[in-house]
Amino acid sequence: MRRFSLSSLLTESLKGHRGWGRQWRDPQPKPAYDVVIVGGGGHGLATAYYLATVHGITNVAVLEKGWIGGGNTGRNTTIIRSNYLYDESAALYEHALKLWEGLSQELNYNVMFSQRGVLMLAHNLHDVQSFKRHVYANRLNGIDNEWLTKEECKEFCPPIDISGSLRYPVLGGALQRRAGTARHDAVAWGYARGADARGVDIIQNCEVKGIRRDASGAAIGVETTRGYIGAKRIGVVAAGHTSTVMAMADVQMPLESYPLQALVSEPVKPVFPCVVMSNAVHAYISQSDKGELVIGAGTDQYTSYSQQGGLHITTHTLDAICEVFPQFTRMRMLRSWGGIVDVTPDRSPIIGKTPVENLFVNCGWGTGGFKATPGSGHVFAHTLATGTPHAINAPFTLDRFRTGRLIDEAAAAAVAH
Amino acid sequence: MLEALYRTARALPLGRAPASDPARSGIVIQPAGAEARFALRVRDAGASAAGLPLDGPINSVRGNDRRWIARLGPDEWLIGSDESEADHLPSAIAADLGERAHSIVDVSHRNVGIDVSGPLAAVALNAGCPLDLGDAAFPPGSATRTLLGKAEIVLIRHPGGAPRYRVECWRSFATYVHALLAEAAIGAGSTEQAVRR
Amino acid sequence: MAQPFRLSRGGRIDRTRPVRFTFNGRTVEGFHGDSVASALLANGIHLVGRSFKYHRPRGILSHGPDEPSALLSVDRGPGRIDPNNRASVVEARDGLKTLSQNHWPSLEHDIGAVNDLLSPVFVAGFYYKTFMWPRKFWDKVYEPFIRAAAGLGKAPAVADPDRYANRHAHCDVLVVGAGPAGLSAALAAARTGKRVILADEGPEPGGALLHDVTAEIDGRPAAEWLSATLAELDSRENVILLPRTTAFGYYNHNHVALAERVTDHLPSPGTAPRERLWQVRAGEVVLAGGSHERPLVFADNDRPGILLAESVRVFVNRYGVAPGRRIVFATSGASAYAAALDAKAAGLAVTLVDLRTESECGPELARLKAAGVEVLTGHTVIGAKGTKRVTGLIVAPVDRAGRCGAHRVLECDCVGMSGGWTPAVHLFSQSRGKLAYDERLDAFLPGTSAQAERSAGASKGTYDLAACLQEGFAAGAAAAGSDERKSFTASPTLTGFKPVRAMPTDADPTKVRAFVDFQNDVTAKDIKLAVREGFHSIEHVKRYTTTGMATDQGKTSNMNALGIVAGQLDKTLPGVGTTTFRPPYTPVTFGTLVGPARHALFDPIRTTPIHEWAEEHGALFENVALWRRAWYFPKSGEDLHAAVARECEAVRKGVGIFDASTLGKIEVVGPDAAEFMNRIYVNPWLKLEVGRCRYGLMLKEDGYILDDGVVARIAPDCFHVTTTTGGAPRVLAHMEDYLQTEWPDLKVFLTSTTEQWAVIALQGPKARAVIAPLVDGIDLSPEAFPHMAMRQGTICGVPTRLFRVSFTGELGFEINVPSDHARAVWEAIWEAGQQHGITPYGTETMHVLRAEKGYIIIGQETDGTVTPDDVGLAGMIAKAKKDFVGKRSLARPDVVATGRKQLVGLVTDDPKLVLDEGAQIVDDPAQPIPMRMLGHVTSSYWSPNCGRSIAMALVADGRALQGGPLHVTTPEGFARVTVVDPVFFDPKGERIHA
Amino acid sequence: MLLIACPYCGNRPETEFRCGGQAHIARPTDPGALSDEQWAQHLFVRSNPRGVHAERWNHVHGCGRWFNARRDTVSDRFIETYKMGETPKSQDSNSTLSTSTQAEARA
Repeated sequence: MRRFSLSSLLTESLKGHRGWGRQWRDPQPKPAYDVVIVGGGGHGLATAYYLATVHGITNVAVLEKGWIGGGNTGRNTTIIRSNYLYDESAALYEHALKLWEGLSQELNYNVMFSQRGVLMLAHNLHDVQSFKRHVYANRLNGIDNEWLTKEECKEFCPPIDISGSLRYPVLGGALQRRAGTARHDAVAWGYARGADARGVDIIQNCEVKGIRRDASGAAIGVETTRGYIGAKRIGVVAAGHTSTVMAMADVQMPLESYPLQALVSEPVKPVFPCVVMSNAVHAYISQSDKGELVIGAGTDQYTSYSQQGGLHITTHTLDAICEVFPQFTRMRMLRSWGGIVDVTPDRSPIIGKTPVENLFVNCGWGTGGFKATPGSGHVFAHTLATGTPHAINAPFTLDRFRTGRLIDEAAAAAVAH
Repeated sequence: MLEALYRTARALPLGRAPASDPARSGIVIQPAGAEARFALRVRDAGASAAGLPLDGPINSVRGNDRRWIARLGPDEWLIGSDESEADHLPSAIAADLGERAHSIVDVSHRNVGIDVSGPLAAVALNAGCPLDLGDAAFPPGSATRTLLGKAEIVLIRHPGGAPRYRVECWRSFATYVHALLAEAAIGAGSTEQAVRR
Repeated sequence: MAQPFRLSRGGRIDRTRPVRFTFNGRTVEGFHGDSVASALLANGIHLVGRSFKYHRPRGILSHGPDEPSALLSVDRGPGRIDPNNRASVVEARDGLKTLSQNHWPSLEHDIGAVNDLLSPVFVAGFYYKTFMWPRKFWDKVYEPFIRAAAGLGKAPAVADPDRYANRHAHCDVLVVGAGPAGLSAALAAARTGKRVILADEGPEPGGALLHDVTAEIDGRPAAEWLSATLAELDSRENVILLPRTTAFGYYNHNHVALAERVTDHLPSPGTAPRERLWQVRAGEVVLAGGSHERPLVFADNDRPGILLAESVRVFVNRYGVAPGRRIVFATSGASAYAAALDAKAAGLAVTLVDLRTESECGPELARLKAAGVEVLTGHTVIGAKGTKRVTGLIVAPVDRAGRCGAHRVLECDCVGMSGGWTPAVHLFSQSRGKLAYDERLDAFLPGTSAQAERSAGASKGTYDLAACLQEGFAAGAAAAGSDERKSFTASPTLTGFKPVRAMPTDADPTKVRAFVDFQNDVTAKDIKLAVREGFHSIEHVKRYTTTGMATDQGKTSNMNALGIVAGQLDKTLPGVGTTTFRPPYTPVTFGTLVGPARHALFDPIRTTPIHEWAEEHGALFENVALWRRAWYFPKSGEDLHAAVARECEAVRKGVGIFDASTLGKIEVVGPDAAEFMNRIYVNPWLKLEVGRCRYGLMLKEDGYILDDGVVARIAPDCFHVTTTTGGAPRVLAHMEDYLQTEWPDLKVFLTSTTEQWAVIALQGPKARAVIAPLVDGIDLSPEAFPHMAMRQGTICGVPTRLFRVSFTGELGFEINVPSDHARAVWEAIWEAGQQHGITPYGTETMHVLRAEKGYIIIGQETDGTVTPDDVGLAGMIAKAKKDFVGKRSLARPDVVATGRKQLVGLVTDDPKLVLDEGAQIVDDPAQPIPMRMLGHVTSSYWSPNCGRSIAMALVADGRALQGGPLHVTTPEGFARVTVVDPVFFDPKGERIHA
Repeated sequence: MLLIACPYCGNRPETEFRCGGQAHIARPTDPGALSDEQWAQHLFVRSNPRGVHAERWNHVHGCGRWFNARRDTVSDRFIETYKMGETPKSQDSNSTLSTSTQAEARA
């Protein structure tokens, strides 16, 4: 792997950049691998990377039906934070956040992780209580998260209107300073390059059409559009398509796939210093390095594989943004798009074994998977390598829906009086 | 004194505001006065009760301004009447329905009416209502529950040639619905100017 | 001299109506009908901006919405400043202030242009390879620098005074684009009598007919056909013609979004909305959005003065403006010849360079030569001269192998380039139609439709005028359900081009900076680098190089980029793929999308009939769901704490009045009502007597508490159900769902009566005394009207459902009266209560009083993960019932396991310390982080009646910890608390039965 | 915004409706008799097909009725809507991938 650095960049700039090789190979699939990962998004590529780097397992293929990073990895609003309420979630996302903090150096690929802070605005007394509950829980879990008065919110993020004239006035907010954003595509590419350099085959335009099982029922390989590929272990990391892939092994999942839309504005000079999330009005916003305001909200209400949702979702999202930031009505929406997010009944992921021997799954990240990418890959690699879950993903079993041990962050923030 | 108060002094949320044409575009918005209304639910309703037809198609209204019945669903009607009928109407309906399981609930104070009329009335309504209000899809005599912006309403198009609509919403949404209609009237007026250049 | 580049005649501008606006402070004069771009060009202004990355000088490339370079901030007055407007689509009008962007200190002298010198380093994706050391520098140094350099204009800083409108519309046929094909389609559809909407993005319908001044249709000038057609459309009641209206989004089921610009072009907007969103549901859609011209890719093709060839033609013919006096057209196709002919006819010096050989050309060659224009066929463009304005074009003959001959510099002040045409298939693609590559036209065309639409004209690759008219007519007729066809005769259009990805050159390829994406500064070299680095999918190339990601979304660049990638990979274009087009077609203001939904119209503000009274009596309010509720009633000088302490004491000692109208209410009626209640709630209902109340608890099917509330039995077949304020819609939906889908056999009907009944809660030992004189027909004595009973009678002559219930632990009544009488009754009670010291109280006091009694609040003690047993309410569950919603889930292993969090009371060692709600609880505050958390504080108040702070909490196995110490987080550290029973006041509950 | 044919009211915009997820999951008559596994299956496991999906919709801001629909989750095209208790007329199997386009359906 040609190392990236300022000096290599300068050297190449004198030679017309002719010396840069491929960032990852385009190999033909081998007949069999130790581990086959289905899905070439950030989570799948990270899994492969950590299989190679942490566990020394390099006879690995990542199968991607399109182009790597083309699913939710390249379609999200890139928010990264770890200030979750429950111990289980907090441990998982904090694990990821710690990995994010060194990721550019680890991968030798600038993923532009920007710790500009995520500020969650409280618009009613219930929000205040809920956010303080988070702040205290995070403190005892060693995760930074602090309560800001509305004046402090304004100081941290000057575009916020705290005048009290809003439909839902800002009462304060919870700020995680270590949280922020990253360049989503670079995460996929960086992991791909790192994994590839260690021998992992990244195979694009290769769609899995079936899962082959032996007489005992154990999974032994996958049928693909590029032929049969044997595997000692298979990890399904297919996000919105997980139900479809798992159905190939006759496993029905507690998942539903919904369209999730996001949009960006035209680029403008720096105007928005951090990430702001607002549950009460339901929208979130940040500004990319390029200058675009990046805006997202909730899913459409019906399941769909179309990567397209309704205009009313977009208009309601912008209603909310312009209510909190009335100066943005003259900004223009430049681009909108949709992803397909797989949602579990408790909106927390499933990471671990399945009823089928040798078949493992990492799914159900819903609307919040990007932030977990390094942590998710890291613990899933452990699970695939050892056959048992890492302590961090142990609670995120499929079995919890039977026992009732749900991890429901959203319910914990439920609004009602 | 108190008895008198009950009969005469319903404090309506929009007051007894006069008709207004905020954009001077021919769209007249007028909060309705105090009326009686009943939510009627009954399965296999039969042809009529208390003289009110129950066999009209779903999403239609029958009657006149003083007494109307809108079929909102297969087993659901919204009945409007002059306040003077409020006391005897439910019992008259119940008597006619006899043994059939039903529910008549007084919602006179839950609902607020706003009348919208004028040549561009439908244009104003379409600022918030996503339905096709054209003559073919929503002819005079139509009635349905729908949305106006972020509020649920019942929209009734009175029989007759001139475009006259009744918007019924819940009491606490009345301010919003009225304000949205006023805003819409301003926008609707300019539409036609733009179209006609 | 004003407007030195204005031609002496021609154009559709109104020379009798001059307009004046400013550009960077300099007054620019134009005419009514000018765009800002045409007016600038009329004044010889070509340098209008700096590029995104390299800060290169940029001019006007295009006349339309595909303009990537000429982006201006436009100032229409206070609060009406916005960035990134395309000069080509902003209509010139008096008083406008326009400013160029992305430079410092000035457009002419921009320090940022140093980036251009560093361009050998700043190649595609360079930032992924560096800025990583030292690690801390990213946030503090590199990223702020990158951000400051990026971005284009400045975001508006103050709230926008303009209003925006929304309109839902329905039609049988929506026609997008009012060029020849669209007009013809609208005409055909309109004549069937169907409802037609015709939308066009320009200020004037006509499309190419507005500048094709020599064309004839059916033997008369095209302009005549245009005005006749418009007159006919205008005269038809069934047609809505929308100029200045861009169809920007094609959504599911023929839901098409249009953005209409209503007032920006007017001198004064008045009260009319600035823009309007049209949400059109169309039976059929005809897409006739035309096509976009491709630039040629050669060194320094981005210099100001280099325009698209057709744009030169538009400026000359439609605006009467000469973009230069000596114009070189560079092309690989026929259409530029028409531009050259028109420029020549306008008296300008013209030369044309064609990459094609003589034999590859059509009749255009002879026509242009006959007009006396020098034509260099078989020539490539090596590069451009000039920096802030093109001064010459370097051309050379090129042979079939791509070898270049001797260079020749063609001096000029303007270049019109044409690399062929790309149909605007954006909306078709958004509709999820599948594109098909047409090799003959070198374009992706609409292929398989996914929705009820059809394309016509240039957007379908049909460029000939007569063919466009015919195709449009047929499409419009077919969309309207007619099979009528019409044939047109028209002057033939010069069409056909030879696809060229990058112009052949003999220069060192590492030195050539030939731009593909003008705004994002992506060169052919960048694209090749991306391909070398393994980015082979066009989506990867886009993301790595940012080509096609600028504000023009690749309208001018996509095909060139795709072609270069295909060339590098030796693949066909479809082999590389095309990108999926997403809304919007062109950028749309947030305001358009928001429409009127701002301020009070953002979300309805729901208020009760008592709201104005509360306002008049000084209440402060809190938002609860959509409601605004009185929070507390401070007297002068009181803060929240003092007011609530006073209100709390008043209720316990005398009487308090509280507006509980927001409670949800549902009338449950029918012979099976009791059975239905039995299935929905955990409690038993069959034996509840008429006139009695019961506190009910309902679960979701997963076993967690959904809602609670007091229910009264009005009649054997009628229940008056109450819900929480926020839970009302949820509970009604929950009940309806089960009723309709699981138990359709039950004869039960549900009606929301939340707003029929206003609820006046009168609480405190003197409550009975206050209402006694006002109530008729109800025996208020404790014997006749015990706690948890309901009676019907009148109060102040108003019919009431009078509940004897209490959420305070005191003697209390909840007086349900019809809403329109509520204020009068409230005021009568207020008057009658004066002698008893009646005190109004708000939600905060309500919370404190119920907490003193250990009553839970849904959403505060519960959070969607709490079972009845968790909050100590397992006793409410009817043991005899075999089933109710949620029952089965209560038997799941982890729901019956030990260690669940249970509701307890907490008292702090320091009685004055009020814990934070949400504070976490541990047994050992000295343990290392991460600590084992046992639970959290759900409610916490200063209790004036207990004379100390009190708190409720959910604590793991908390009921077993009674009397034991625990530690609770505080902003500074921890506070020691003791676990107690959560009933802090009147534990025996005697007062409630008074 | 989808256009949904309510079996009672005809074509109406999506905003008037609430989607209720997968259809034809009858509540067990005796939940107490089910194992934890079976109960979890009933509560949580969903087919989530890529293709034709039977789902519940409620015309909440219209006639208030719940009904069923068959919709292709790839094209979002509705194949059929039908009242509660009725059986669908369309016979495509649940696993069928995409169906004809709206344009073809119209032809």
